[in-house]
Amino acid sequence: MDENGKVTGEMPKLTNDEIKELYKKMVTIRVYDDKTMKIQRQGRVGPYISYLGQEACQVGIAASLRKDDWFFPTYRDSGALYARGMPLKDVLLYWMGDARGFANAGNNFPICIPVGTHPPHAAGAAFAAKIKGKDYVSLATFGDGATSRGDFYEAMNFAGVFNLPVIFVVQNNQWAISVPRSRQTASQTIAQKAISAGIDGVVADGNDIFSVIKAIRYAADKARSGKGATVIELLTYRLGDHSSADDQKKYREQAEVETWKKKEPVERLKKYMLSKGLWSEKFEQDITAEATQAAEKAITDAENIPSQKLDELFENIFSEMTPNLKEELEELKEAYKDRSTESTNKVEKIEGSFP
Amino acid sequence: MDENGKVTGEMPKLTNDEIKELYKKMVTIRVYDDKTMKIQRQGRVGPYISYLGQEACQVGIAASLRKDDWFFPTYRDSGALYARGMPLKDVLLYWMGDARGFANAGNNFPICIPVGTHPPHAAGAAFAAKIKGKDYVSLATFGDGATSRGDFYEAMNFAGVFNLPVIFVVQNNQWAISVPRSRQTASQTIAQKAISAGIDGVVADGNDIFSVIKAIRYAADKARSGKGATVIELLTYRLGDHSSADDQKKYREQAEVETWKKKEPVERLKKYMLSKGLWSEKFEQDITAEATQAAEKAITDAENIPSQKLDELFENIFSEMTPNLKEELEELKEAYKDRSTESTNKVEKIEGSFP
Amino acid sequence: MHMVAAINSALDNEMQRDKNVVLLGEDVGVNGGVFRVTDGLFKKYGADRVVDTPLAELSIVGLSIGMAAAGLKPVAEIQFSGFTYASFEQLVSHAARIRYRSGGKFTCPMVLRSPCGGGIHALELHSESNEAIYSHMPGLKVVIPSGPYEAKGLLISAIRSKDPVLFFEPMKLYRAFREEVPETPYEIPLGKANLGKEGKDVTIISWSTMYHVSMLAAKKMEEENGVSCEVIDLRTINPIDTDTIINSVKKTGRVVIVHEGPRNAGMGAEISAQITEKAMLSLHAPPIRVTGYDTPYPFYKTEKFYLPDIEKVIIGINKAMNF
Amino acid sequence: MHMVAAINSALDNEMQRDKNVVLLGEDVGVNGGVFRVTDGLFKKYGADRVVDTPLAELSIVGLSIGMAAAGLKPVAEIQFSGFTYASFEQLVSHAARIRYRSGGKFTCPMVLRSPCGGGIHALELHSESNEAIYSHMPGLKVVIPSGPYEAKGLLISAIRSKDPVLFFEPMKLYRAFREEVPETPYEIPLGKANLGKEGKDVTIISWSTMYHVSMLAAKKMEEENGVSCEVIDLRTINPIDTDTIINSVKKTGRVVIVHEGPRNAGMGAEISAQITEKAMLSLHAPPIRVTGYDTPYPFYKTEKFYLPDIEKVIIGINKAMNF
Ligand SMILES: Cc1ncc(C[n+]2csc(CCOP(=O)(O)OP(=O)(O)O)c2C)c(N)n1
Ligand SMILES: Cc1ncc(C[n+]2csc(CCOP(=O)(O)OP(=O)(O)O)c2C)c(N)n1
Ligand SMILES: [Mg+2]
Ligand SMILES: [Mg+2]
Repeated sequence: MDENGKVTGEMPKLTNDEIKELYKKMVTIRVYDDKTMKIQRQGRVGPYISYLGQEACQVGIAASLRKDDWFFPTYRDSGALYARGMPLKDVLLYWMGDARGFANAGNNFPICIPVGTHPPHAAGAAFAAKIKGKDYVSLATFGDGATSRGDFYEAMNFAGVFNLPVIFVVQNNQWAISVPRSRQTASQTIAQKAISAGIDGVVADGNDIFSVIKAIRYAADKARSGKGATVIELLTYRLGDHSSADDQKKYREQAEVETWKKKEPVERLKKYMLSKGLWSEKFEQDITAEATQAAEKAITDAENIPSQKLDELFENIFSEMTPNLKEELEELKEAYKDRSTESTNKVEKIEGSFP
Repeated sequence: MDENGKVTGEMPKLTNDEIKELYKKMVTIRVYDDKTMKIQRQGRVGPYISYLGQEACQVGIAASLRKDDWFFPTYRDSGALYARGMPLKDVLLYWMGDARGFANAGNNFPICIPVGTHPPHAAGAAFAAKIKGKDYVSLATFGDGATSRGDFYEAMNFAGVFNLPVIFVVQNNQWAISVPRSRQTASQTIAQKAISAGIDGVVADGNDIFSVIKAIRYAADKARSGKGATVIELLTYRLGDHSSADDQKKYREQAEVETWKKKEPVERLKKYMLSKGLWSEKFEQDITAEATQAAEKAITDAENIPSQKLDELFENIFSEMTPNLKEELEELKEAYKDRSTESTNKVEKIEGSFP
Repeated sequence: MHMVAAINSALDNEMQRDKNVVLLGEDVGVNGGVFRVTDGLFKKYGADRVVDTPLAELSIVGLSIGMAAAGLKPVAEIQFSGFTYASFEQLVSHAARIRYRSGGKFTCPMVLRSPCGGGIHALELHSESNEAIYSHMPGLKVVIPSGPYEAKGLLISAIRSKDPVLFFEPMKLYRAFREEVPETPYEIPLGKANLGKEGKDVTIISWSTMYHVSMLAAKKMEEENGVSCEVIDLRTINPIDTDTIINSVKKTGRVVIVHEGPRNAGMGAEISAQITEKAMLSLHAPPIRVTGYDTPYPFYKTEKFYLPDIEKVIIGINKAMNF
Repeated sequence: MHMVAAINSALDNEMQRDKNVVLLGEDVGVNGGVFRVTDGLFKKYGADRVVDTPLAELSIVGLSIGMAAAGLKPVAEIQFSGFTYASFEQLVSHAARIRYRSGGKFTCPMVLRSPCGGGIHALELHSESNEAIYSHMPGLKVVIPSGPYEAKGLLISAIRSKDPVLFFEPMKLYRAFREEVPETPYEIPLGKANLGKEGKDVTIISWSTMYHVSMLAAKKMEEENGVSCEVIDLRTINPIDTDTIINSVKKTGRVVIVHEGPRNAGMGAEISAQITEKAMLSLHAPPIRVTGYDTPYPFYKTEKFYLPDIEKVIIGINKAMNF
């Protein structure tokens, strides 16, 4: 699909309803992202990381996996988590600094914060599938920056040696905070890094959901049929700041941003659908309204969940609380005997540190 | 050069005297290795790691570098250190558990013990050359096993991005202790891993010293002229046990060892020289005798160096002894007030641990 | 059996019992481990359950985390504890936290086995005692047995535990002596110290190889000086068995702590601090630390100076007695 | 200046003075660092001396080691101290040991700067206080300033030091307050604590953000309860300034140690152990530890429970006073 939504290659097998559903998901997660950014600016969410411009990656990945497949996301993949079925409320909890966000996450691992450290986990879950004779696949997604970390190469290498049913998806959004792709590696493509592990590397247009789906389906089918691992490089672009603490104007030309805006994935799919008679104002309004309503409810729900007691600080560290933790809990209770022992769901404003 | 010493490709520029000198070095380091193995078995050296079968790599690398180039060796590169001009006595000190072995090592970094952790150091020294405008190159050597470590990929990637004058030499001796090359990575060659960093990868016959020298010279010239980094895979074979604590019969077919014995590098160069009239019994006897004599003297010297005082335990930790170290030193002196405060140069026999 | 055989027996028992138990590491398969700890298991359980990995410690742990989350019980081996540093981030940022950060949904029931400790004239980084750093980083259990019988029972408990456990094996003890060890499985609970020897005058707290050094020093002090020493083998380094320690100290009023790792912010400091906090009024002398020094573990020519030995422990006991 | 400006000024001074000083790290160049600590330096000194690196902490340290050995003075930045774990092996197996293992021939005069500490509602792993593990592993100096003036003087000393120095910068203090800071270079020696406030009844030992919490608690106790508190800012965590601590404790006889990092085998344990060893007879109460708990640094909704605060320090002081 080119910038105008015109199909240029072979289409993946998708019914019209499925295409509409994909579009709906992309619009929905964009609404979610937008809402979260808004309440972040109001101080109702802490640091947040938007995936604006990467919706085709997010939805395309999720739509190409089975529910029992394992997904290992980064901080930039909230959209994929929604598309995988995780409620906005739960993901919001994570961004609200609440450790309960992933307590019912299905086979979605909690967001990986240290960049690039989770490809080995995905390989491990894939190894488990192989040893247990299950046919799920395991997929980790991460950015172009993450591909400079040794963990990534090691995980690819293990995947190659053990022929693991794992997919490494690089969302190459051209920037790692202020470091451009050209400075991240001298390799021509990121996909070619797969050669170092003797596995397949594929480049796809990450702003074209059909291209994304084709690539992931290819890799998932391959993995499921025992033919091993794939690296998929999705070419995309981060349209917003790196995070709510970043200012992208400091390090990149705005002209570049403008160029990429023209290639952005939601508009592109819309153009395609328009050309096929699958899109209407009414459809757009309906799905936007539905998403907005759902978002508002989820935000309210997240903000109104029961607070956390101070005890919870010591839970889920080990399977049972150890003696020193019990002692520390008693100490903490004493320190809070005249104060509220519950967390608030308000994010207190903290001055300073970030510029 | 094939197994029979017949030249098959283009020769590197070498005079007959230079070729004889190379041969002499190879024989000499083989004598050194052999002597060290012998005294190791007599309990006069601790764990030792032989390079038997890899002499062409060892000498070829050293012979292609300048003295002011930086060399980052592993535990298997004692031979290269000798060929770089480090006295056997000093290297023996290292294997005798004496921290003074590298105190006068020129630009030879101490042997790297944690496998594969030193490619970044070589890249760093190369970065220093670049920043300071010097024209030395930096060369790290390591085994096939080391190429599975993230450090290696990261170092290659930095070398690519910053176009560093560094050479990564993989002595692919087919085994990492008991793990065969085929199990180490699914990539067809190790050299192709360089593609992941957008740098050059080269494969050479590591048992043919001419092939080694051509490869290293190519990479060194390239690096010195600002054209960046190279990965060189030298195909070779470890003929002996992994270390003095290993038993290679446990994990590999002896037929394989026999096949490789036929390709071993010293004999091969001898055959070449014979065909060119550069070798004679007398020459062989002379250089062997010279090496044997030198080895015996070096061993005596190493065994007779002044012992270490207990103070030395606390020296060279920081540029100045910190208060807690001073205190600990006093404590130690008290504990040794009725005992000898000097190390012995005998290796006490320790029972047990290793099988 | 010696300790190598006891550990092998524990692995064998558990692999038999639970088909999710999978071993992985460098040279653990065909070669049976460089110390032969996994000897015979590759043949018995096959390449899918005794996995020879590429040389990459980060990933040995990293994959184990994914395997554990997905329902296996990985028992990973890092060839020497000095090479666990490569997997430090995986251990402390992931293995130790996944239960907390997923609100209890994902767990990491893995065991990391690794030979530790000095005294065998090994190369650099082959003699590390780094239990303190892993005990300081929350979320990891740390165990070090001091003999074959203990090793088997503790390892079986570690494998059955739902938490990530670092199981360090003192190399010097691998073949140092034999004990009666049942072929059948049994558990020794984690978190409980062993009272190796009762005594009245002074408590010596130690573990690993140093437990044996402490026992020898204790016997000598008893025979030659009539000082009655109580000797505790800590066995689990995190969480420590504070009750056993405090009970003993309340009785003796004097303490010597003996360990191989560096002193500064080591486990000896923690034990000393806890004793003062909980039993200061029982103390007749400050807790004395006899430990490795704040230097890298030295080259082997000087390792005898570095390691606590009977003489140093006796000096420590005398300091405690004559304060 | 606030602390960000003071650190920037130290870097600027030293880069001016010594052309071998080179900065490297993620986003330190064009972006001036995610906290803007290196703002303007890229423009002033160019891409060869302010190096934006690929995203790889292991190599940021690994290359620095090679650069330092080859005569440069690398000042590396790791974006948050929770990401130094990726470079743990490079730090402890190489940076910390190269001087020893080369008999003094090669050295590693590098500085690793990294923001540390909590209290700013950050994401996971962005609030770590891990000074204890780096102090336990021999061969690294560890410094944490508590204010702008200190930060500049200590950083200049760190850069001029011949040893590897980990320089942790408490994020919460980056822009929390300003101090008079000279534009010109000056040194504050490593290894010397700062007596922040004299007092007679109890010694409070702390550093980083907790120094300020301790000062507030001290003032409150003095005003409301007439307890005279002496407050020490440790500043250098390895090696610690034992003399200053012991002198103070001999005077007051009571101690509270306050730090953010986890308690178990933390620096508080070390300080407590040393105090008991060296001044037990002066003690009227056991040294009290007020610290972070032995849990991962929590998600931010509950971080207020985790962190030592004025109330907790006061409880600690009262424990020491009323023992
Ligand atoms: C190990 C580690 N180092 C640094 C950071 C700080 N950091 C967060 S995101 C980021 C850039 C990541 O870039 P990329 O991998 O391309 O992913 P993107 O954010 O562009 O999606 C950095 C440096 C981190 N979270 N983890
Ligand atoms: C990080 C690390 N892991 C494990 C070891 C133990 N070990 C020493 S050599 C070796 C095999 C290395 O194989 P390779 O890199 O091929 O080099 P070779 O020994 O064959 O020359 C292993 C596993 C080590 N020294 N360092
Ligand atoms: Mg990116
Ligand atoms: Mg090899």
